[in-house]
Amino acid sequence: ETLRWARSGDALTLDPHAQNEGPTLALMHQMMEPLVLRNPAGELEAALATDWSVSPDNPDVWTFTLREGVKFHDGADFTAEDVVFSINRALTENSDMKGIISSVASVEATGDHEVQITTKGPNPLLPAALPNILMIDKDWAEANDTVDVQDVEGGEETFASQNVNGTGPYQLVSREADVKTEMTVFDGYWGADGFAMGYSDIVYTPIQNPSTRMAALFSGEVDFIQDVPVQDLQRIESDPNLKIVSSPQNRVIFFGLNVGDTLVNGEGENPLADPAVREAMNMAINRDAIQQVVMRGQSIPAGVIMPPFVNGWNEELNTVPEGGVEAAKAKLEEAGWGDGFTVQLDCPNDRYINDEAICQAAVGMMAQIGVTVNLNAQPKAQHFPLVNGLESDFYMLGWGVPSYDSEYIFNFLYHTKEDLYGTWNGTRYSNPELDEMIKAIAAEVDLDKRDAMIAEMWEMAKSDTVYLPIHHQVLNWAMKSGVGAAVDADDQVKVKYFTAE
Amino acid sequence: MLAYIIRRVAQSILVLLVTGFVAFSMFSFVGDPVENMLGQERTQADVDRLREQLGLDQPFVVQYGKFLQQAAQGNFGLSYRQGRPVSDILAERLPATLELAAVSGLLALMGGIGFGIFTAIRRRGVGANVIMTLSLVGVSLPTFLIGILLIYVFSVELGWLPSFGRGDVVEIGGWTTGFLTASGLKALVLPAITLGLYQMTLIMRLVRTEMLEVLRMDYIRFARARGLRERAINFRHALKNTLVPVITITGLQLGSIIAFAIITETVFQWPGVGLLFINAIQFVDIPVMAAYLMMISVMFVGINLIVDLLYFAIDPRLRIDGKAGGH
Amino acid sequence: MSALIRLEHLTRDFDVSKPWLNRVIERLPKATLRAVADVSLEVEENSVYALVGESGSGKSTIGRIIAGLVPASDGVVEIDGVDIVSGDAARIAEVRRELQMIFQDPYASLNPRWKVRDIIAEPVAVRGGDVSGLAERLLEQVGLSAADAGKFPHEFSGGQRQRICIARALASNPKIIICDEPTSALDVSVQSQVLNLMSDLREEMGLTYLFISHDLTVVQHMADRIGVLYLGALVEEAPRDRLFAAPKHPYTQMLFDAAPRMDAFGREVDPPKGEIPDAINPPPGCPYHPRCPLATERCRSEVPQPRMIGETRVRCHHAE
Amino acid sequence: MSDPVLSVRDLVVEIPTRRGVLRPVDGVSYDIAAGEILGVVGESGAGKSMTGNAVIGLLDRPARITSGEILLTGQPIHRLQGEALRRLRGRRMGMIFQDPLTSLNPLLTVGDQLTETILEHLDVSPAEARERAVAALDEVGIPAARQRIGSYPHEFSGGMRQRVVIALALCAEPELVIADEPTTALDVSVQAQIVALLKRLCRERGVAVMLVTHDMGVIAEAADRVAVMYAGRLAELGPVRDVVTAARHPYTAGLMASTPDASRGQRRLRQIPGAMPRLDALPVGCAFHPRCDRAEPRCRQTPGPTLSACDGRAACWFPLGQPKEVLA
Amino acid sequence: MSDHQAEIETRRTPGRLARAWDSDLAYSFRHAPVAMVSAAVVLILVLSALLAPWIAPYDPFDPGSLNLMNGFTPPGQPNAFTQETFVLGTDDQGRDVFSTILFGMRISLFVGFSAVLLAMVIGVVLGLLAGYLGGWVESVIMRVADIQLTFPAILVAMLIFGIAKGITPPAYRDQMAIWVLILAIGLSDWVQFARVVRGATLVEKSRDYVQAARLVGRRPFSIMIRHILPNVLNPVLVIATISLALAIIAEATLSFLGVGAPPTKPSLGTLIRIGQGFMFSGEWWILLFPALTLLALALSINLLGDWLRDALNPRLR
Ligand SMILES: Nc1ncnc2c1ncn2[C@@H]1O[C@H](COP(=O)(O)OP(=O)(O)OP(=O)(O)O)[C@@H](O)[C@H]1O
Ligand SMILES: Nc1ncnc2c1ncn2[C@@H]1O[C@H](COP(=O)(O)OP(=O)(O)OP(=O)(O)O)[C@@H](O)[C@H]1O
Ligand SMILES: [Mg+2]
Ligand SMILES: [Mg+2]
Repeated sequence: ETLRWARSGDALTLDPHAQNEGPTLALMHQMMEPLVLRNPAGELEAALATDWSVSPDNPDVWTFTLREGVKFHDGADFTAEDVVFSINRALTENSDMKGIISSVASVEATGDHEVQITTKGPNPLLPAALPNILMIDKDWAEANDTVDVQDVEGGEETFASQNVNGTGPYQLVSREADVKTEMTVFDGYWGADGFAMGYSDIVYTPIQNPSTRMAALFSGEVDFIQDVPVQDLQRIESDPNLKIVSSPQNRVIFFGLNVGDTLVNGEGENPLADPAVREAMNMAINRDAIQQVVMRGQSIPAGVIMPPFVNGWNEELNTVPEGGVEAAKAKLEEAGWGDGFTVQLDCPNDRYINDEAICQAAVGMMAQIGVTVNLNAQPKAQHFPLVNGLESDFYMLGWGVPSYDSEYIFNFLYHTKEDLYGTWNGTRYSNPELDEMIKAIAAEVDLDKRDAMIAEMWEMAKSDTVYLPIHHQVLNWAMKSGVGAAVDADDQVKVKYFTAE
Repeated sequence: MLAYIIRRVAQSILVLLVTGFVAFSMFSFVGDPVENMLGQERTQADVDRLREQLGLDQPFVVQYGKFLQQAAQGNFGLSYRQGRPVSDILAERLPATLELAAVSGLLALMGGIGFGIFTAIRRRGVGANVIMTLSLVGVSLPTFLIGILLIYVFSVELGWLPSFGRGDVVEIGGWTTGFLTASGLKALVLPAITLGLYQMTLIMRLVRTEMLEVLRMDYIRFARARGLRERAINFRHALKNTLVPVITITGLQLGSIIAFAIITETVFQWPGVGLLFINAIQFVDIPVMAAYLMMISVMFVGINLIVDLLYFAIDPRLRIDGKAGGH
Repeated sequence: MSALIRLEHLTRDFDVSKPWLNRVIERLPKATLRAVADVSLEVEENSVYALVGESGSGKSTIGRIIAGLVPASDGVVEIDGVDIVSGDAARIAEVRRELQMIFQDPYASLNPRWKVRDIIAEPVAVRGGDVSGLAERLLEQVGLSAADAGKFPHEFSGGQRQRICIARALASNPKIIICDEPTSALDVSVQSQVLNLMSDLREEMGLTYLFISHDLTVVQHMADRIGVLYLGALVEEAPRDRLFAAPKHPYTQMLFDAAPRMDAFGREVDPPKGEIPDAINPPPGCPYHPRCPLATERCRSEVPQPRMIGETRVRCHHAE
Repeated sequence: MSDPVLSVRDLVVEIPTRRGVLRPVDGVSYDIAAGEILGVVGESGAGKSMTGNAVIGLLDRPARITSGEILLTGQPIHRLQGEALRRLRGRRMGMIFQDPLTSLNPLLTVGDQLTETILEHLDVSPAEARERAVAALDEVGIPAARQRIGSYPHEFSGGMRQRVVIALALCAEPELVIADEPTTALDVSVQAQIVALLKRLCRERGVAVMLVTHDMGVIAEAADRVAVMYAGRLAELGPVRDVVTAARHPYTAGLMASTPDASRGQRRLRQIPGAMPRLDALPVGCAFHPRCDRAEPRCRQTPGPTLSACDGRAACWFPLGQPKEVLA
Repeated sequence: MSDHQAEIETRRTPGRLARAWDSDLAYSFRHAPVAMVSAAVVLILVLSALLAPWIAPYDPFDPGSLNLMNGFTPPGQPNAFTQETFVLGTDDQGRDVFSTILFGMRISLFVGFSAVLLAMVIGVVLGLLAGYLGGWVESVIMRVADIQLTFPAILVAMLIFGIAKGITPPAYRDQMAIWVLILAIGLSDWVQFARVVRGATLVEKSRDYVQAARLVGRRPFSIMIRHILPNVLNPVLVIATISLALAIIAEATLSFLGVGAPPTKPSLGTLIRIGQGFMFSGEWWILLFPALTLLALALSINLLGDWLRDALNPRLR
């Protein structure tokens, strides 16, 4: 049976180490596999490694036992040297995956089916970094001159960007970028019996325009779509042939505020530097209204910029500020900004679910407490440079945590912006104490102690209100009623778990 | 004639250079491709390194110079987004756009000329007025909305025609065609109508106006006075003269079909160069954008040239004087 | 009497070549059209000098050169003693004011979007003169009513429009009026009105006319002196009566013979041969020789120079 | 002699407009016999072309014939429509327009235009049609007709083009030709050639010709009889010599007199005051009375008489008996 | 002669208005029902757009006055949460669709008019210069026009939008969008004006009244403006009308491509773009009403333009 699958964008490449990007990885996960997989439930599951453990005498060394009898699509055996090759490839300069596994110092094959990974310091979370590091065949890569990850400036395209030789459940039949990718089941798949494997073939078509995508589902031209516009859920539900599967997504949406001394877009004192003002703005956001109207219930109001499954999460942190407009106004008055002020909100319009509409709603909510907000909604290619270039005072950002650990959030969003840390901190927020702790938890092997530190850090971070959390996105997949899909918090489709009726 | 072609080609090269220059000076405003090319976990150092590698830290004049140098050797670089040679991608996508443009162009031409003649000959008739008004409805709504409405009616509600894509295509020597399969033909219908409707209206109105002018000419009266049949007068005498001015504008219109294809392709997920361009803009895929703009220019210029040559073929007066028509 | 207008060896060439690249590739020479070829003439003050000739013979071009609308290629153009080709700019501007023009098509020579008042006053208004009441006065002078000043040209008939044109020409008090076929678009009954008006005005205001026409009877009626043009060249020039009584040039004779006459009922004569040749490639020698019954070998090779036969100046090898 | 080739009886053409119904042709009657040239003169807008167009059935809407009849060799044709009318046009009636440049389709060779006309009307093979086309061109005096047949109109000079137009009008051998100002756009020397050609063809073929012009000289030279039109009506109709030398209608007389003529030697021209009235502002009574120096109360009150009501020559209540008096 | 004069004078000289009413154009208008209906529709729409602040029950551009909870209220029915009722319903932000249409039409019309004005000014000026001066001026202008045509309108607009975003200070970006739209549409539209004006200028230039004006010493620019310009305006008017409809549609199309009016101050096009997302979800009114308004507006303008073209063309009367 064939699964006709559509979503808004196509994979950019088939080279597993060239792009760390959702749709790209989602497609490749059908054909290639990592050592450790995150299953639809969000748990780590053995994939190409059957077992892994940290060396009792050296916390820097991890040993992975590899699955035996695994074959690549071309028939070659999967061995330790492929793992060494793949991980080293992922660590090369042109690889986009090197950031995820930057803690890896070296990889060695210690047997045909065993590898040792040495980290730069103790890294209790190494396995959690591996689910997107996919394995390819060393000999195949060498034979096809595709040892290096593609370098766009280098001029030539690489073989790996168009071809796949993985160990995954499906193998590539044909691919036209942006048009159609066809896959068929791989006969020699090691897990053929262990997974549902409801479909023998997959036809993957990107359909950019949401209306067209929906039309394709309604008219029966596709079986399964991702990126379902929230407003269309109701109609899908009411259609007896269709159904929705949803789950909270590993992505939290929030606003960032410039807490520096001056505004980028505007003159005079920066009102946002005052925590009370930020607090007032946080109170002014009516998360319930956004949830009910803009998101049509397809979101979970957030009080902290951390998805619920992440290590460090607790319900209490997620409480949203009470008070509403009146309290917010009072607070603003108290802070000396009773007359309001003007600020620009930068917002993407093609990145998150209803991103523009949320920002628009926020403009209205801010207006109610006297803050005039100019909305600048634009494509992501123009939005994100503003955030990273510290050129925005008030911006929207969404954050997913592939490692499922708070460290990731602190690292990127709260640490003072430096070369390696605070990369996505567009707020100018700098808390030396917090920075210290961020570095400390990275090396902390005692998990209980580490969790305690994380809780403390969240306390500090939350009280400073640098970010205004909005909601956790809810993921919706729509499909024909016959499709048995297991929804995945990372929006990562793994067809091998699908059943077909 | 030869002189004329040489002059046109020289102009075309100038046009291309200017087009390229203008385009390049604009690219930096579309956004920063590097943001898209690196994942969430990248560091500032990665960003800087990539920008330098891509030459994006250079002033656009330098970037343009480099582009020209490479383009002169037929090398348009690699797409930032897909990591494949831009020329391959364009070659792969072009058949889809050209087939769509050809069908809608044909539709627009045949419909436009046919209805144009009809409305001109039956100027005061009810049928002509109905056609005129209906055709205006077609241009009074934005193309994307018409496309979406067509999808809604014919795919979702009636389920007659596919809502997206090209259907099955057959590859013949590097050219993929949807003309040879039933699903390919079916898939063509809605996009072609969407794309052709607007042009058809324009051509129809143009033909009508020109035809009405021509029907007033002395030689038409004289043809009547000689007792020629209405058909001979309308088609042999009037139509041919109507076509002379219609050709230029129609030529330009057909050129702009390729430009309008951007919207139609986006709506119908038609895998042509227009969709490619829109994706390229979103991703700030500069090599693709540059090559696309150049390609569009070349096509426009080419169409212009063909149109002008057609002029020579149709109008004997030009053949003799060799004077440039049109402009 | 002195010559108010004096032309000496006036020549005007129009460049009608194809664009440069075509010439290079098709190996064509530069093509020029000699619209006026070595024309010399003098117009006396307060006289009517008529230029006749068939279409394309260069009549209008001469008029426009004198009016300063077209520059001369070669030769001298003197108006009131001022050389308008190379003379002093201030003086040229001065004599220009003394010169006005009336055009052939009364429909095209009035701006349809302007009121008659503004049209008539324009020559004065442009130079910043006082225009109050001017248009009304002139309208009366040309036989229309002052109330017409507020109307637009389309409310008038052809003859009335031509009167408006005349009024405009008179506005700046000119000495010379160049009349380029002023009546050829009018019906006979209206033509006579306009011609009479012109004659009257000439007498009243002491005007000098350069009268361009292809209609021999009109010329005969109006002119004091007549020049006959053929392919840009002045082939014959004489006082009116002299010319009509004894045309010397075979072309002039042909024109007289071919002109339809009111008394020539059922006339059966052989019509003249041929048509005017292509002005871009005129025949060598005497331009008229291909059609001329008197043509000899000499005519084919040698351009005749003007000679005087009595009062008549003629460019023909054989005229006598 | 039987019926005249063309016989127009009390023809009225009307144009409904927003300012009422205009009558550009109002009660016109005349005959043309085979081999005869009838000259039609009059000022611009007098209704000359309208009459000609009515005869050949080419009135542009909204103009239409509202009464009167047109007989072609005795057969009424004014009620014919569509196909029947088309068969007559070109075959039995030909027409020549003023401007030879615009009368020919610039995109077709003259040969094409000739053969299509011949094939349309005569039952001949294409090859024969071509032969006839060559013969037609030859007859109108186009040198090297066989070679020129493939030429486009713009390759001919003005005079030659008018010859081609004449060949086109005559190639299906019609009995009647309406020539609407065939020489107005031409130079005198060429005009003389064209007039001579028309006369020759008329005589040789016995064609009836209606020659519309406003040049009295051309009429005098070419026409047998002349019809003078004024404001849609016939003012005078008679043999050309009589009308020119001894006009009976004051308008005709004025027209003749206002033509400059050196032989009369006057310094001032005789002029008819005013201009022809516009059709939407026709005066009550005789249309000419505001310009007429002989107008009597009767002229101001009663419309001018028709020709037949008078002596058949001048439509005037007080025709000039003694032409010398007027001209003096 | 005097009688004739009298005849002319007896026709009284009516006032300007009466004359306009009596003109051929007005007559043809009064006899074209389609034109009259279209004119009425345009008039009503334009007036209601102009008077939007007074007619509209809400101010949709004031974010502070919006209640998000009003979102998606169907036309004429009370909202489930707030119990408020809106004639044409509300959109996803809780804006009253009726008010938003009125205000949006203001923007669309403003963009349309200004863009056409811009195109007209550029096109007419360049067309006049090219036609009157000829020579290299003409060559350069017409080549620039060719280059302009090489860039399809949509691309021009997208690129201009990009640049403007890059160079306008962020504080002005909100208003900028409108001006960029105007600039983009205007710049891609001037060529047809230039071509037509150039053609008409060539014709007018050869008329004798231009010669007469030269003769009396008028400067070329003065001739172009005072003499030629008024005479080439007829075709310009026709093109302008049709361009106006096109510009309004173009604005909608651009906003579909994401380069249109900002969502906080939506134009008709932006409304349609937003509304088309709700086509399958049952909130049909968000798309339908703006789309109908746009259709009515553009269609009427087009029909008027069509009528005008025929009415102003004396050869077609
Ligand atoms: N601007 C120009 N460029 C090229 N040729 C020109 C130009 N103006 C006039 N000519 C040519 O010069 C010749 C003389 O023209 P001109 O207008 O003086 O003739 P004309 O005697 O006034 O003719 P007509 O009786 O038709 O008015 C013609 O062959 C004409 O084609
Ligand atoms: N469609 C129309 N509407 C109103 N009046 C018209 C129309 N067509 C022609 N006329 C008028 O009919 C009258 C007769 O025109 P016609 O063309 O027969 O004149 P003509 O004698 O041939 O003049 P010319 O010498 O200018 O050719 C004119 O006064 C003209 O204005
Ligand atoms: Mg002339
Ligand atoms: Mg006529």
